[in-house]
Amino acid sequence: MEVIFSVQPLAAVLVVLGGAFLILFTGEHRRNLRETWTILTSLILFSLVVSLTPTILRGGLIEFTLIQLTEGVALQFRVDEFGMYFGLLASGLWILTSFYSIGYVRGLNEHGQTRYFFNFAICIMAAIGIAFSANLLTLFVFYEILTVATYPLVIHKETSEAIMGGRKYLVYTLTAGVVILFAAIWIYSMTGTLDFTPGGFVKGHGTSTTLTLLFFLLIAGFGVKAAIMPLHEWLPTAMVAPTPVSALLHAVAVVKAGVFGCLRVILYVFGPEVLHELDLWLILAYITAFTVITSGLYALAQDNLKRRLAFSTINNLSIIVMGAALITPSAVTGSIFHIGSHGFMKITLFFVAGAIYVKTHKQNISELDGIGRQMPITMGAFAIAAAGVAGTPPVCGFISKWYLALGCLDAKQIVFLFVLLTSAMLDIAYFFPIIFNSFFKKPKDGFVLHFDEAPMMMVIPLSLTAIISVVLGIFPSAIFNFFNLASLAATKIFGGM
Amino acid sequence: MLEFIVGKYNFWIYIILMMIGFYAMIAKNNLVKKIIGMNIFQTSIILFFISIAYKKGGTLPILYHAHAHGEQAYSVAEYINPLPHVLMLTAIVVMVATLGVALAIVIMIYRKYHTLEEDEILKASK
Amino acid sequence: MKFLSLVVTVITGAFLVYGTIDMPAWGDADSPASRHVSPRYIEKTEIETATPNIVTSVLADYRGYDTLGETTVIFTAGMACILLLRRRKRS
Amino acid sequence: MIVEQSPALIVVIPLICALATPIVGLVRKEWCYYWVLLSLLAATVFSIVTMGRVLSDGTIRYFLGNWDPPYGIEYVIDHLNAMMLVLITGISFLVAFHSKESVADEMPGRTVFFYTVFLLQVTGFIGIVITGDVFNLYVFLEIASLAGYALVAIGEDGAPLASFRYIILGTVGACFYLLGVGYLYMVTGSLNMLDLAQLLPELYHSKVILVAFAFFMVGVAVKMALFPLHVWLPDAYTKAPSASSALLAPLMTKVAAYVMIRIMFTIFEPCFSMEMLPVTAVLSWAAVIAIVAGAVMALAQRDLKRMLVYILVSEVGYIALGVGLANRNGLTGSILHILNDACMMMTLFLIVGAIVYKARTRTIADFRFLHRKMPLTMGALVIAGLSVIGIPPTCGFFSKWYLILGAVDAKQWIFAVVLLLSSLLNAVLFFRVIEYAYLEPRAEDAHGHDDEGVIIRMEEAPVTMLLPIYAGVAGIFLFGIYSGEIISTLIQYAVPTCF
Repeated sequence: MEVIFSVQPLAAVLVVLGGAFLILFTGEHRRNLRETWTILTSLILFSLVVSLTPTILRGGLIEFTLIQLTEGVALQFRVDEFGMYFGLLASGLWILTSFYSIGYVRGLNEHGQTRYFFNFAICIMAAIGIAFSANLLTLFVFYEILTVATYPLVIHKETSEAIMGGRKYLVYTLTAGVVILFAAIWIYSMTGTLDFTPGGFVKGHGTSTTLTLLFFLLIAGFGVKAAIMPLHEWLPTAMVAPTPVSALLHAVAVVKAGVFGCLRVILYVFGPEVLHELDLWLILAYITAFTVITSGLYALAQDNLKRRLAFSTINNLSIIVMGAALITPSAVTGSIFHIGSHGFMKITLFFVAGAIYVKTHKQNISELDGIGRQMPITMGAFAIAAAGVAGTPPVCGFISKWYLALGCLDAKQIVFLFVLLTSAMLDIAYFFPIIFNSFFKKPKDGFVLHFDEAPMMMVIPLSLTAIISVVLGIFPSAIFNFFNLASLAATKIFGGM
Repeated sequence: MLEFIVGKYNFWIYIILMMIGFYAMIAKNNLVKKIIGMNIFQTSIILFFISIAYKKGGTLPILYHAHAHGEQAYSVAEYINPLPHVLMLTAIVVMVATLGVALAIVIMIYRKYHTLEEDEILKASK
Repeated sequence: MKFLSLVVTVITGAFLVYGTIDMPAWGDADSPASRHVSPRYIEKTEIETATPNIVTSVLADYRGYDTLGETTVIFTAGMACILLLRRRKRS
Repeated sequence: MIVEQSPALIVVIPLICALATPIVGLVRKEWCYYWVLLSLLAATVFSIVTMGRVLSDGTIRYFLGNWDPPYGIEYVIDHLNAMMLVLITGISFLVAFHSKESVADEMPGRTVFFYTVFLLQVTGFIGIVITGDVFNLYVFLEIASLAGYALVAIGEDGAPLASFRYIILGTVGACFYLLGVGYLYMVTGSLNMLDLAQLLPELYHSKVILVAFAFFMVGVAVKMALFPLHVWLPDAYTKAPSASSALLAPLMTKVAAYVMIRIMFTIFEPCFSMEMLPVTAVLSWAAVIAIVAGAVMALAQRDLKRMLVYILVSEVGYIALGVGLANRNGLTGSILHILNDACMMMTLFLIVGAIVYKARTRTIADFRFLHRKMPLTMGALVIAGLSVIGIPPTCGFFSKWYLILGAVDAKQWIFAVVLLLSSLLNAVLFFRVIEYAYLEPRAEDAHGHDDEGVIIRMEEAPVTMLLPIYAGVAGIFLFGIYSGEIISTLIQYAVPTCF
């Protein structure tokens, strides 16, 4: 295997860090300059990340050891297919989110914009760091940075509701961090290494009880951010945050970091063999299947659009983890691909929610009747993305669900196939009314019936993400080889079997 | 047993002194009494060190017939151990210094509260 | 509180008594304390420091650095007293 | 030539400069500040030079007055105290740098003597750390203590009483230490640490040694403020002036912890400390209670400085726990935490000093809008707070990493869980402060604009305060990121080989 030692992964992280501080020091008084930094940084970051792709597609790895932290564990970056995939997703979506954010915060004339953009950049830095981490400790370092940097975003509105949401968020995520730390230290004490290896590295260490305990500690730790039930409580509460934050939280950085962590644990720490040996995969699959169904039902009951989207996110995240837990090549491919496809679709949905809010100050679904006539582009994007989440071809959600379904069959677990189908039904059940009502129902008072869209800064990003979702659905590898990366990662993991 | 008790009687005295001082330091209410306890404590330590130095039949550690230009050999058993004495000279000075600072602080307290009883000071400062 | 202090004191005392059991006999010229380092002071002080008073020679020469510390202690105490007790001049 | 003498110069420079400070003050009061800075800078340079020598040539033994060791006094500088020396001189330099305005503000008319005692305090710390002789250590311990009593007593209203209690307990601690020295001397006849280390193994069964060891430990634990002997600390450090507490809080406890490590692992063999007595168990449990009790007490405080002081009690618990675990990772974590905690505590106390100087309050509830008034200071507070919580890549995380690793290695699950739990408690503590300082609660659905409400002008602390604070912040990150380097170049030599 080709391993290239290059400073690029570190550079990617440092670029964002530098950008963040430029934003901080430029400050409130020179808004345009500050926003320039955001855009510039996101573009540089994206091109840096893209420049790494060819090597990875050739099957190589890119490594950079920053500094030795302790025997056998370094602050080390290693870009593999899976990390590359997540890195591309995060950096790519950041560009769109940046444009959208600028439209959003200016549209609402929010307070504390500098703090907002600064923390946003730090979040992305952390997400990139997480993507490129070579070992559990490095991942944990960035994971905790992410936790802390998200806090100011959650409490951004500084209402008492936001503060409570922030506290809840901190309680959940910091406790999770502590749990991960404990498990990581235990594993290090047992094996003397924390390096991610495709197919796992804990095999042959520790008793089965210890391994089971460690597995669930780690899954519980990462599961908090991935909002696996019953650890999901914080996520709907954190919906008080501004919409681009929710978009970032849900589609890209935070929850995906949790899912990314779960997948790293399942596939790169424990690995298929250990999980099969101890039957852990089945337990995890059942837990996540439970979450899939329950969160779908919860979503039905929500009237607040963002809360409904939040439960839909919980639903999809659990599908991803469930796919990984099935540990068959196609299920893992589908699950990894779903990280990206869900990212694009869900960010579209949140962008739409934000656009509606900026334009009409409406948050509840019951108030949205007829809005499709006022904001056709926005609601059109919403329809595409919602269909995609439900798994309708040709939107990209279909591809991931297809592979996941194949994986269920491979694993000879028909139950999970039914879970997938049920969840798709639920998706339709909670999205379809919105689409239908917004276009065909008679609008209530207060709607302008002619065309009146949200600012272009918001409409363009959300249309773009909707378009990307469709393109990915038709040509899964068209954009930066998303699908190739996912299947390559799966191949490597199962290479040993 | 008796030999044990009689043979180490100065250690017993030191322990008793130490206990008296220690008790006064932590239990007395009056600040000056505490300081007195502190001094008793430190004195007991001096007694202890000096006891270590003692040799039966030994004399003060000052050479007699000195300045014989090094030709004379001195018998170690003749002189008591000088080192603990030196240490205690230093310790006494440290003691005095501590006493000084403690008294200075007591004066500060007195200037402010016009009393030296700890409970009254606590009452006044609340 | 007084009772607690008494208990602490008695425990400390009892511990000290316990330690006394293994102590070398009092006044023993052969005890380790008199054998290891101190003989040199007695035997060599005249040659090495030309001072008949052994305590002086140890204080000021062999362990002179302790004495430097000792004077520093006094200086510290003096400075501390001035710092604490000096009343501000009315100006 | 001068490099040869560098160990002595580290002590002598601050000492001589302390003697000269009143004279400098006679000429010009304002010069004292620069004089102190200059001397501490020189001491820092020499301690770095000394550390360089230790790193290249190994342990330095420096015979004072050229008398060979068991007879005279020697300095022994190995990797552990080379690190401590740099730490002490560096931190005291930064604290002195910070103190310019706050000393003039809090102790008008007393600057000259304050700086004299300040330098003597530093001399005391250096003397304790550098010496290789148990009695000499006592002498310098007393210098440091006396200076400390004075530095505390000049503080606010209740300070003299707090200082008086500190004197009583501190003297008990020092006297216990002295008793320990006496008992060791009685059965070995030596005062030199390395000599003692050779003589003692034959005598481990002796009850005298046992008593000596116990008295050493109790005495040092008082100075270190290890639970339950911490009672003097909260009042004393809260009521001391900002400059004093910023010097004492990071260093006094750490120096005492250093002495404890020396006693347990240099003078006595680790096996004695671990096997002959249940010391390690007692120590770890006391530490665990300290960690929890300190954090819980801190929760109850409304005064930022008092909260920090209780956090200090809890941090001392970490250090003691690492020592008590008595394995390689635990002790590594403990020594690393001496370094990290000194850095964090210095930064935090300097920040309190800056807040007191500018905002005239320490009550957390009064911190509203402080992030607009003093954005840089509050930014530093956030970072230092994150480090105390143990968020990577700040240094607090890495010492916790090793400590928990040590606990897991020792299969002491309770300790590991307590360490983790305490991070959460610390998180509650600091996010509470951050909420007060950063958030401006507003009505539901009100979209705040920047010009809404009170207009707060920026009133940042002076540069002399900000520079040391940010040096501390830099330290927090550097010690964190380079913790692996620090361990492989310094700390691993300080851990006994038998671990």
